[in-house]
Amino acid sequence: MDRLVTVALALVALVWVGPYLWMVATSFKSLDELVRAPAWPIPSRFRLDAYREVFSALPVWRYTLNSIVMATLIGVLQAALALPAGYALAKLEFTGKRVAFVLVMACLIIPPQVTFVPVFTMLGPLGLVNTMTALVVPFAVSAFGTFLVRQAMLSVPNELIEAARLDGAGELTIIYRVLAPLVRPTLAAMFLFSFVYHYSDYFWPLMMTTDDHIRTLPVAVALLREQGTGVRWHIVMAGNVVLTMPVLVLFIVAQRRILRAVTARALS
Amino acid sequence: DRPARPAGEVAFWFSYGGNNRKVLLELVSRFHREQSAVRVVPTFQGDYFEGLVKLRTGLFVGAVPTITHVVGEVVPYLARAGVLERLEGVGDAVLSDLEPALAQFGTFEGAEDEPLVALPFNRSTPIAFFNRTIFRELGLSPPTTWDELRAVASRASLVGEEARWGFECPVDWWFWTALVGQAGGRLVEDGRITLGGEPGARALELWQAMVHDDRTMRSPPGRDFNAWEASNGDFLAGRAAMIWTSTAFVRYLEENASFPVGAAPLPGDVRRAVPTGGTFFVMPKGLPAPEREAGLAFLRWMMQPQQASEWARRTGYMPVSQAGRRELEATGFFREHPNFKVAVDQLSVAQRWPWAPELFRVQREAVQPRLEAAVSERLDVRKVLAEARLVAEAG
Amino acid sequence: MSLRPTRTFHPYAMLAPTLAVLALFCLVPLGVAFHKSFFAWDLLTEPEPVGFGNYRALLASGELGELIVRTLAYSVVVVSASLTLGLALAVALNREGRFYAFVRSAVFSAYVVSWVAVALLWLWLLDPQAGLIARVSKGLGLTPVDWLGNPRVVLFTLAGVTVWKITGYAMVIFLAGLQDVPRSVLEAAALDGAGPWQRFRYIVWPLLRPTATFVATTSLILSFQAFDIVRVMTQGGPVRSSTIFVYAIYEQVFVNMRVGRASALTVVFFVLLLGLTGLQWWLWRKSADSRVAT
Amino acid sequence: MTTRLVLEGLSKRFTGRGAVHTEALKKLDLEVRDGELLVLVGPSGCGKSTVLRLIAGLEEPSEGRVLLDGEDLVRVPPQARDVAMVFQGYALYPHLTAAENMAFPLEMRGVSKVEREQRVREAAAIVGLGDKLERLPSELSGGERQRVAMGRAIVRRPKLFLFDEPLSNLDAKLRAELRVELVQLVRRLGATALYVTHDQGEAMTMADRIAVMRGGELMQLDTPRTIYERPANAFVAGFVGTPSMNMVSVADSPRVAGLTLGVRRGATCGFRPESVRFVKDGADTANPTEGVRLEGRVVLVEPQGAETFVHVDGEGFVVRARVEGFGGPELGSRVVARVGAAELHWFDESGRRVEPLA
Amino acid sequence: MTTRLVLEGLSKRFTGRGAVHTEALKKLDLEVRDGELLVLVGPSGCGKSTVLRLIAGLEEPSEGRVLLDGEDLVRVPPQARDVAMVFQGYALYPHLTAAENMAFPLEMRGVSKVEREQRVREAAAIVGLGDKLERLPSELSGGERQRVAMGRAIVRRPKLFLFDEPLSNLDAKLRAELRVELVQLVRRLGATALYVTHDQGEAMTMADRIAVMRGGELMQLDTPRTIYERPANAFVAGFVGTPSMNMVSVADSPRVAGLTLGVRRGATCGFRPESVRFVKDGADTANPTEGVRLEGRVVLVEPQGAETFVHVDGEGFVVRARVEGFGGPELGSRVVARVGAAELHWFDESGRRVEPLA
Ligand SMILES: Nc1ncnc2c1ncn2[C@@H]1O[C@H](COP(=O)(O)OP(=O)(O)OP(=O)(O)O)[C@@H](O)[C@H]1O
Ligand SMILES: Nc1ncnc2c1ncn2[C@@H]1O[C@H](COP(=O)(O)OP(=O)(O)OP(=O)(O)O)[C@@H](O)[C@H]1O
Ligand SMILES: [Mg+2]
Ligand SMILES: [Mg+2]
Repeated sequence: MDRLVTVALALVALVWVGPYLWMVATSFKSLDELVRAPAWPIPSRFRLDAYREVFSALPVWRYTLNSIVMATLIGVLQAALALPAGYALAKLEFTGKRVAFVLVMACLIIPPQVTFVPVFTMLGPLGLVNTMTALVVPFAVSAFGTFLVRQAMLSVPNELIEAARLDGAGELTIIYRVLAPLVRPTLAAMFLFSFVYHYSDYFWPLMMTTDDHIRTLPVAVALLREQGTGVRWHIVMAGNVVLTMPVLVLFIVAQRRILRAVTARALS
Repeated sequence: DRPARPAGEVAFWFSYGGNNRKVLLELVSRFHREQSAVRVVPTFQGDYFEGLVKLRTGLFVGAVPTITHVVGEVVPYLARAGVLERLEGVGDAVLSDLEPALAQFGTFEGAEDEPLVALPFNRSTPIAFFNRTIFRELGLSPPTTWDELRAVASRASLVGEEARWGFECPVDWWFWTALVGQAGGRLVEDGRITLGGEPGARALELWQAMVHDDRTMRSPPGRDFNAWEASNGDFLAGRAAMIWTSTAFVRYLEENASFPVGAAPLPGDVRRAVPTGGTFFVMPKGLPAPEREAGLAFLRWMMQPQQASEWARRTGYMPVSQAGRRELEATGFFREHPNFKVAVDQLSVAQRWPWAPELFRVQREAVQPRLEAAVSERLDVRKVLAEARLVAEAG
Repeated sequence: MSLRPTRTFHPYAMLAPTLAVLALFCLVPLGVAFHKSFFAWDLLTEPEPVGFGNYRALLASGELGELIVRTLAYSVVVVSASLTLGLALAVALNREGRFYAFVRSAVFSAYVVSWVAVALLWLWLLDPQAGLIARVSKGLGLTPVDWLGNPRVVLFTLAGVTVWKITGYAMVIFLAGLQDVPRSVLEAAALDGAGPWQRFRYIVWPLLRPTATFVATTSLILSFQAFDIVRVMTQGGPVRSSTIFVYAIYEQVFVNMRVGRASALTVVFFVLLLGLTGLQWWLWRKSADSRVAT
Repeated sequence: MTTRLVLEGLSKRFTGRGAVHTEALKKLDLEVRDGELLVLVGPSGCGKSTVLRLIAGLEEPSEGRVLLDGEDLVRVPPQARDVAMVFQGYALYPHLTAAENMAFPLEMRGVSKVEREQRVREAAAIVGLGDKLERLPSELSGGERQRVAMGRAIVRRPKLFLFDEPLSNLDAKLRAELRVELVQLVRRLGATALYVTHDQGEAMTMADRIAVMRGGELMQLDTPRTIYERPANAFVAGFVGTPSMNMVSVADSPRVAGLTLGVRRGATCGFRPESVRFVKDGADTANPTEGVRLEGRVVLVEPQGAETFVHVDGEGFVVRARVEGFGGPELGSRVVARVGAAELHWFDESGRRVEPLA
Repeated sequence: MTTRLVLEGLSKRFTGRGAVHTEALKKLDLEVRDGELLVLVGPSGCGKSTVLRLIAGLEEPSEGRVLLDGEDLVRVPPQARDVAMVFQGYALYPHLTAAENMAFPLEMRGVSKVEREQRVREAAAIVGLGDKLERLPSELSGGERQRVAMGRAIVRRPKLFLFDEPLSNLDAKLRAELRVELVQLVRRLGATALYVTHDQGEAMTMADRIAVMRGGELMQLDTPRTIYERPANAFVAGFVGTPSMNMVSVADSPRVAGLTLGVRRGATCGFRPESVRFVKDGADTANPTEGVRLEGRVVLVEPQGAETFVHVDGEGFVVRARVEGFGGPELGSRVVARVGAAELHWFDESGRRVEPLA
């Protein structure tokens, strides 16, 4: 029985890891090899041509930096804003609390693809297109993150807040110096989800920028696909590897903490 | 208002990846080497659709490029909306040298009274590619009629372990239009959208017959570029003996095939006919005069024979400059690369699109979404087209 | 129990930035969409009022109904499969050991990787001729399925890829939920005569129900918002069989240049999702209320 | 510096769901004298925490005043009240070290870093936490945590200490130890303190004076000894002492099943377990009209070591008796026992104590 | 039906991180007699729970055997052992009502619905839970939860009951009440039971026999009285009784600061608080070579009602004394006290009890 489970789990691991290996293997092949014997996993010869092309075609480092700066800013802002909002929604009594909560939750279900036209028509006249502002500010608040922080705050004992008040702490001090460390696992989970999403977001950065200097890595990797020609899979996969590796490496390095953060009672 | 661009800067939005982008960027650098007054900043804006949305939103908020390129079908639409600048300023020398069938007035029927708003850039027609090895082994030559097409396709098909399609072609509006023309039909007749009438139906029936009766053509594998990629991929892998696709792929297919690639014009039915495709340069209306002039300077340069021929040589698109074409002939490029010449020769039977603002909607909303189902599920083609006509007329 | 704010305005000030951003980038756009849904507009020319024309057109063409059915089908498959699989994996992997940690990370890593990358990867893996899957199934003597070309299959193919991508999420949340099931309760059940399956069936599952509803709600939202995967893998085809909601909205704006119609779709989308999540929330609250700390 | 806290007519109503009012406090008057450790005791929900929270300013009173050294605190925000509170479970900041926890209130009041360190060191020395200052709360034992919480309270040198069941999370042994420490510390500081607990044993051992509350009202305020020996009413009598006082309600007849009462002086008669003395049946020569005589069967014997509790079932009611060491009757045996008249407590119908005639 | 549980040379090693072994149990031999309530007591981590878990089959022993009525249980899975366990915190199924909780073990054993209902009703009557059967555990008080847990255990009519600190989550008052109930219930059922606690007071009052454990080993197994009056070693002596026995280690000299010892009979001398008797200084006429004489200052007085604990600081060490009622010396006064020679416990260097000469 146990052995059966282990075998099944090994298979599961293969189903999840296999595609990555495949992606990496493909990126080392030649197109010719791909077209003729695509199923053979191991490249006949490890060719770096695809990578050479990727790195020569694109300022990869610059785009990666843009991506990381953007995703980090978004993550930090989301955490910074979710804390007071989550605190108010979880711990304070005031009129309109239910309404506020419902408003936040309603925004949880709206994807950017349906809001971008009005947003663009708002930001455009302000001259904000092509700025970090346009990439970051619309995502400065995460409805989901606010919800998670609220849930985490619910389990913080009121006494702690009262103790801090008696100790002379103001509300902002309480939020950022007392409560933030307490809900750190939730913040970490929230940051992770947000970072990963925005780091790899293609749509919004493409739509909100018309200038290369502010572009992000996924937009750049899209360049590797050919509009109106054939797809050269080895190059696309090399681009994919370049796009994916930073997050995967980050994840592998920090996976213990990340998994713990995510599993640390994300919900009430 | 949008911040003024630095003097002499031309913002150029494009939608290419891969090799085309490389060639384009190299052309731009050469432009910069040859002069210093105008500086072109080329920026990728996503695929054609995304690029077009960005142009539209850009127009809405007043953040537009100097130049962008758009697919042919939307030119009449944009022109009618009054958002495009006239481009006569590139000069008569350039205009008179343009390949007539590829320029705005040769591409669109009924555009003669309209202002000139589009200059051709990467223009193409569909052509046939065949696997010379297979054709030689089987003693086949490229078909010139629909009957020959079916015969060749069935000869070249293999079933069983090493299955091979005799013929493959994206079930796409573009190729359907080619078939309609070959069957003697026109999309718009006397200002009414007919979608070809009976010839339109026959075009679809040809595909249906090849897919379902002959089983020599692969059933449509997916929409848009997936279908295109699939047929290219099958061809390169030897799983399709002959495909129809754009001339733009000449270089890609030649370079990546492990067999000699042959190209041939499309066959005819009651007549020979092909549509043209690809994109045009356009310029938004209302730019400051210096920027407009700078943009025109770049366009003028791009239309010159040398650039036109280089672009054609390195990609497979057709040279838009007559002098450029003559240069390719003169230098023996076409002799060495006969496949590149097929499309150019085929221009003699190229059909003009109607100058109809609703053209792209007819394509995208009315026809295109119905083609695949009609073929793969063998629907009653007349009913399908009647339905499409209704949608097209509803607007 | 809630605390009294030290100043009455405090909670409002704390919520102000959040609500302002949400209002500006979510509620106002929704309002604009609602307004524009009564116009024909291509972003180029003046919007033209058409009353309920957009809605009528969507209904008349049968498009709306098909969209809803397709989107629901996709979501149901995605939510139920990722939930089941995530739960099974969580239960199987809820123990110490390098091997288990490895499998956990492997499964979760897919959630970390970008949608575009995943879509491209699977597009390649699922290629009917050249793809790994086709080769393997051929090798096993099975008839290869045209995963992305067959209109009857493609939606489920996309759902399958989505499941591959998000099961890690469900698994991780379930792992968190499992940690909240006290070990002593399971031991008590063992002593009470319950075998492993019975322990799961009668103890673990009922206790995980609120977690499951949470996962279901969030995955439902996630699956309703699926976009990149459609855009990259199928563009909604073949024969529109994989055109689901957000992609349809995108298509109206980007391909058909019909912002008004896209807005009408947006409104329907919002109402539909609001209804569905509202329903799930309600179920969650119900099950959460009946759940108790031991 | 002397500190004197006075509560005057303090009331607190909470409005709950559906506008249901809870009267948590009803016109409470109370005085805590300078340097006194006053323990507030009562069953759960009787309003003890509410008293502390009103004093700390965490809630606003519905009526009444809180006077600290004569100053009315009602308009003063919690931060500005010179009052420190130690919470149940201590409410330490889990991410800060012991030293940082203690420095926090000083930091919030803008005390300089140098002075902060100095005062934290002093406080640490007082509570005896020398070498553990760099540990996080999670790395400290229950007792050490309590010391940190105390340290955080005393570092501010407040006028008044408030304790809300600081020991109730701990196990019995640790609790007994820590309450000793706490009392000694409070005494050493000469501090004025109000200590809340629902454990009457804790109240007895720690308090200078005990205030027993019920349902938002003060039942009795006096020294532990008086509270124990002369409870003001049946509630206090039953609440204080463990095992609690035996209570027999004497409806009309002076004889209740196995119980014979002498002179009847109220509606309810109470006597403490230690007042019950077992007698050899034959040797029971005392005057039956004096005190209580009781016959029954031993149903439970609970040896504690130094003492044993014997439960005697006298037909329908059970009396708890206390004997020294392991002595006392056997389980199951029939016994006769006596309680002297002087050791009886009498209460009238409303539960009020009936004082013996002079 | 008689039940007899025998543990033979039971050992258990846990492998922790980095292959560090914990020897939780070391060759433990133990017998629980039919109908006996044996209480296992010892400090935290001494292996008490491990014993129960081995008996229940939740862990496998590293060595040794568990014999229930002569049958070796080692290969029998927990589901199949005829043993019921009540956990600390009860481990009730939070999503099932009281009735469903009690019916669960029957359902798992395929008992028919009709019979289930019948037996649950019986069990509910025994534990006294009549009208609360439809409530969820969260809607029950601590005491009621304990009754449900008991009901769930007895409904199966198991051979053996195991209790793992079932009362340790409750507050003192409720605990005292519930342990009475629990003992009476176990007696009424005539059940054989093994009860684990770390509270020696609980052990004393509940046990037929007490097994005191430390570090995985059995220290003493005997009746409460013997354990209290003749502890087998210094550990048991210190562990049992509250406040615990005063222990004075007499290195070489018979005089330790304020303490004067008579005849020295071991390395450590212990005496219980109740053995300490205060004497008027002048009136101290007893032979100084007998027992212990002690001088010091009263540093703490803890009145409990019926008794008072007095802490006397005799220069460097503190002795706890117990006096009846509120009597005894005042806080801060200097006192002299005596302990009779017969009341002294002596232990040798290894802590073993030194029996007085006959
Ligand atoms: N914020 C509040 N809203 C509504 N009712 C409250 C609130 N705080 C306390 N109460 C009610 O007031 C009464 C007294 O509560 P309080 O917390 O003072 O009791 P307590 O004596 O401290 O009890 P415990 O020993 O359980 O801590 C209770 O009935 C309680 O339910
Ligand atoms: N699963 C385990 N893995 C490793 N060590 C364990 C495990 N279970 C118990 N131990 C160790 O075995 C020893 C005995 O543990 P056990 O739980 O039996 O103690 P206990 O007497 O019940 O303590 P407590 O009163 O705290 O419940 C402890 O040192 C404990 O750390
Ligand atoms: Mg309280
Ligand atoms: Mg234990």
